[in-house]
Amino acid sequence: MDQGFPLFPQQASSMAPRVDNLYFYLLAVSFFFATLIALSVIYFAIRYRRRSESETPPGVEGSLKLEVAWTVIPLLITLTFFFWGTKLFFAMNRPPTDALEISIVGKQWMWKIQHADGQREINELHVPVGRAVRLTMTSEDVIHDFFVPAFRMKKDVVPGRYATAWFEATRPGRYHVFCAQYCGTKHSAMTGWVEVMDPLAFQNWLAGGTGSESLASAGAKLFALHACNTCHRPDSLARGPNLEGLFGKTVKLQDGRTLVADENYIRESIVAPNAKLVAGFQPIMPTFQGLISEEGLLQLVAYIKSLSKAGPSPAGIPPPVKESAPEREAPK
Amino acid sequence: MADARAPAAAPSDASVTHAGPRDLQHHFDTMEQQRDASSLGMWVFLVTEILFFGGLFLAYTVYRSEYARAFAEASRHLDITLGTFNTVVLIVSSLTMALAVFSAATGRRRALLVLLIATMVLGGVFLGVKAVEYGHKFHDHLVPGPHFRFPGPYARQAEIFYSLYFAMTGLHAAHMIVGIGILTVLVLQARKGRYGPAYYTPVEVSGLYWHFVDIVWIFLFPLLYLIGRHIH
Amino acid sequence: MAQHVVPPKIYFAVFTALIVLTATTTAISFLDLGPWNTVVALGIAFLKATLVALFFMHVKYSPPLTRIVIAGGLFWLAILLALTLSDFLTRGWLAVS
Amino acid sequence: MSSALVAPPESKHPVEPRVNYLNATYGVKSWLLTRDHKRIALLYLASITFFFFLGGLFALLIRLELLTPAGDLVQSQTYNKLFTMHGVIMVFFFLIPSIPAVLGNFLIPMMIGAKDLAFPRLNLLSWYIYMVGATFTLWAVVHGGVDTGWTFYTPYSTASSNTHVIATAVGIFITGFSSILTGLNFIVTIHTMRAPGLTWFRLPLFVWSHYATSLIFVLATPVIAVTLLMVAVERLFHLGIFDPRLGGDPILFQHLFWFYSHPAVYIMVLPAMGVVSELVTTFSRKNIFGYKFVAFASIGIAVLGFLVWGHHMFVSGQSVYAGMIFSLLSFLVAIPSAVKVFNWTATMYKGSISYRTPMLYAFGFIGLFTIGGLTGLFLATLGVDVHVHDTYFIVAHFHYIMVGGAIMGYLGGIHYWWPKISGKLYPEAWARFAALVIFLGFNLTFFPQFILGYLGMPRRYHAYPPEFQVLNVMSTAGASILGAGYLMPMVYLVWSMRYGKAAPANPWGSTGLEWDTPSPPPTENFAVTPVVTDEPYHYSPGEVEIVG
Repeated sequence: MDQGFPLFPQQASSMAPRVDNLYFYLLAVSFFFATLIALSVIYFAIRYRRRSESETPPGVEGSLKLEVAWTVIPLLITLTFFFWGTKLFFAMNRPPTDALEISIVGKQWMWKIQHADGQREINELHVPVGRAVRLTMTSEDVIHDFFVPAFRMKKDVVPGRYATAWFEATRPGRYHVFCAQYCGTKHSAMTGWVEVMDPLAFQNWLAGGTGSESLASAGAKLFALHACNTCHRPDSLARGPNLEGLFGKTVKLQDGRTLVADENYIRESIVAPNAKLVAGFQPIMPTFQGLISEEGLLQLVAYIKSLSKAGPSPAGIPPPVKESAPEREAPK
Repeated sequence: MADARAPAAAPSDASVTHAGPRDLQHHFDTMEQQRDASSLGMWVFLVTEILFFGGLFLAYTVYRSEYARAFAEASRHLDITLGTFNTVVLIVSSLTMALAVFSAATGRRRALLVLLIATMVLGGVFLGVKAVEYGHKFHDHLVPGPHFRFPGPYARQAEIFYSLYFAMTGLHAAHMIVGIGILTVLVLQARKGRYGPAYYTPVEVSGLYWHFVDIVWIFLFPLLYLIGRHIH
Repeated sequence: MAQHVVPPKIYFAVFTALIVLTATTTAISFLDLGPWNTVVALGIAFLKATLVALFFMHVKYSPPLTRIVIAGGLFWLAILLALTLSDFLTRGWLAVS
Repeated sequence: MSSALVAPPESKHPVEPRVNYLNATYGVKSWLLTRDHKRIALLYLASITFFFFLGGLFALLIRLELLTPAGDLVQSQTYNKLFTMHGVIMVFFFLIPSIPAVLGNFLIPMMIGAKDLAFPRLNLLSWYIYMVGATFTLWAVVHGGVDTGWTFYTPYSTASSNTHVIATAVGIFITGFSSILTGLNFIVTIHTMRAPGLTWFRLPLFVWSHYATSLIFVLATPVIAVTLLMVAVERLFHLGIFDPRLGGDPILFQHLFWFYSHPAVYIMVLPAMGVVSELVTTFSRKNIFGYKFVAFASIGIAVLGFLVWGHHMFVSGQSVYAGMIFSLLSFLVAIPSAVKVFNWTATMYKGSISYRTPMLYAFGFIGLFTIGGLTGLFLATLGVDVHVHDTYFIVAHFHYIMVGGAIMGYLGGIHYWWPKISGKLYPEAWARFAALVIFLGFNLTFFPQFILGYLGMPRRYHAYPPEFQVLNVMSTAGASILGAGYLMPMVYLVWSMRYGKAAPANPWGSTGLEWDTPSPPPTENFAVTPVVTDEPYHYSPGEVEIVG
């Protein structure tokens, strides 16, 4: 990867060629207009150069037709940029549903990465090629930004909420990870690598991992440790909303608003329980701000999500992660 | 456009620099042009004040839309009687200020003096009531920071409400203090008979500023004091 | 613009209107009108502000430029509020932000 | 716009030293307490030149550090302070005041036939406020600087940074009022003090662009003032307005910050466009093509400039739908800029184009501003901005607009009105050479950064992967040439004050009202207020030909 100096980034994700095509289209249009203007200025400057000081050229008022033309035409061209760009932007913000779940916690000047099966990595992200990967990211202190140039993927990681990004690697290899939002002294040292591996190699790497328990089961332990089940329980003694099947369900709040329970809602309800009080419940839940680390919150969220995916499985045993055969997909 | 100027043919008084009425500055052609410039200048300044307070109003709007219940809860701890009283005080001060401009325009020098002082006193009363309110907040541990105590579940959001409360009313009070400073200068000049029907632009322009500060309070009062009253 | 001297009786009339409106807005705030509370409170505040501006600040007798300047100021405040709220209010729309 | 007033005979060398604004009074007090808009302009010229070279010094240190992939010239903490101070000083203490406070202050009263601005005392107060704000910021620089970037993003600036954030924030807060006063002064002057007969559509385009800039001064600056106040208060009392741990929202800070900071980039470029409109017409000896369109393009840029700030936040967690709205509006704001460039080009058609130094700067402006503007379209496109946001592509884009555009326009304006300001002619040969060096040095510095940006090199990086080194070395080489290029005008302009040839009243044969006064002009500008009867830029005596 260090051959001489590259002039163009590698295309290592399904999104990369699509972004580059739009980039080349923009380059072409810009090059056309830039040369048009440059040539006409140079031509006029030479053709009408001042030959004598007493020369008085004819006054030219202007022309409405020309003005309308060079207002409407650029507007139409820029609208094409707008629509193509928006189409791409929505594709970037809608991760496929079957994506591999990975959570990342940005902390002043390192990336702490957790796989669904429990593997933990610092500044290293191992992913299988050809499989969509969905990143759920948050920060413990200031705003960071997870940027992988080879995937054309970038997302600010804002403390206090989850940011989501996704990619589908299409070429095995090691690609840079940069922090792209200034975050303090060692901002430029907060870098890392994405290791894209063949599915088989990825399985071996997974198996060879530290073998610690999965995210969801770690969450179940935390759920018990903090005695959440004293209020959140399926039976009649429950004083808090029932969490089974909560993820993805629409929740009706005390002040009449309704919202879809996503990761952000679950995390906020743990950290600031009364910000979005569920209708019909008393605001008695204490805040766990500062009591549970960001990793712990991710584990709890994973546990609560696991409660709704495969129905009421006994706590502690995570449903097997659906392993779709990673056939070689032609990059979209 | 407000550029109704002396007809082009008569630039006579323009060339004569200092002979015009004593208060005409050298670079203006006529008194009317100078007066137009001064009031337009104040109005443009008031637009910057709208945007200046606007930043705080934006923060208030965003957080109120997100933490509606907590804001209502927090605002119930504000003293509505003092708030309403202060609103009335400011409206009366606007009246006295407007009458002061009227007295200056019609040459009633004594009335101008009395009314300017009345406006200052009313401003002082407003600030006094504000000081009392702030005292209550200190006493009730409602000042954001390490000592902030708020009963019930909405402590964090209430602290944001009170940060905005102190920011907005504090900035308003600062503008009130500047207003009283300006009025002091006016009183000193009015005592020397500086203002009369021929020249009272400073009184008028200061009146615009004072009325603007009153308008800001007219919006602050319902937004901060009244939103939590109806929720039991 | 400043040549126009406003008779005091107009000032007193506007003054009474403002006092009445203040009393009304405080009284209404105790009734539970749901979302209408905010609308009414802001509506009254806007009315009071307009009264102060038109009569106390002589906008009624000022050249049109003054009104344009005020309208500009309010419009820019509206830009700040509207476009920022366009972000905050549409955050939850897409399933995942 | 030749006025009914008969201009004094075109004497090459005025015989006896006339009384002008420079020698009317002497002594430090006459300068520090002056109310003459021309002297205040020179006070501003001196102070912003100091800050330009201070900011430039920081830039050179940054480029030196980036010669090598490893961060080995300075520690990372110092590097962070360098780019922060480079940003703060260049943006708030040079680019924003440069053309309006120097050329605008000097020329607007003369261009509209007035004796001075509407509020001379406020104008002097504006300079003092600038200096007080500058003192706060310099105090912060001397005592260890600030390391938050010129953007002061929270919660880093409020909770995490341990540098002099409050002192710098207060410094910028105070300097903001200097801009507000200048903007307010211009708006009132242009509305109420135009000479008889000088209708809005006879105003020079320089005045139109400064009117638009003043609208932005007045409508945007207060918001950054209150935002920095909130940051300072939040940092002092640990409040939670922008700190997520205390319930606040850092994205709200970004909205408030960029509501000012995007229009601020139009504050920097619009006055330069005004200068270029004057240069292109004078040195093509032709009236501007499409006067009304160029005039209203300035107002259009000022107004639309307020609707687009969200394109700085496409990846910041802002909602996707808001991103769409801001992206569409960002394309609209690009159109008036394009209209201006097309009109300048059309003005040269059938002109009599001279290659004097100011015109070289105008050519440079049109070329570089076009590249800057077109790359802006890349950033407004949602799909591409996700990749290039916060990389060197953005650094290159805004330097093409600010350095390629605003500074080229500023230098062109300084050279064009130098005879009027100083009464002396600058050395033409040296000036052209300097313009060429600046143009080459600039492109060598910033064009490689577009390539670096798309490669993915992030902004504000103290150390970078080795494969980016070659492009960075090219950029540093360019920066040293650019630095040398900027020193030259400093030298020969100061030299010309003493040894330059005396300048006639109208060395370029321009039609502006300001050229009807002697060089340098008397304190009162005009003995008799001129009466304007002609259309602007009427270089050709015959009736005007309507094309197409």
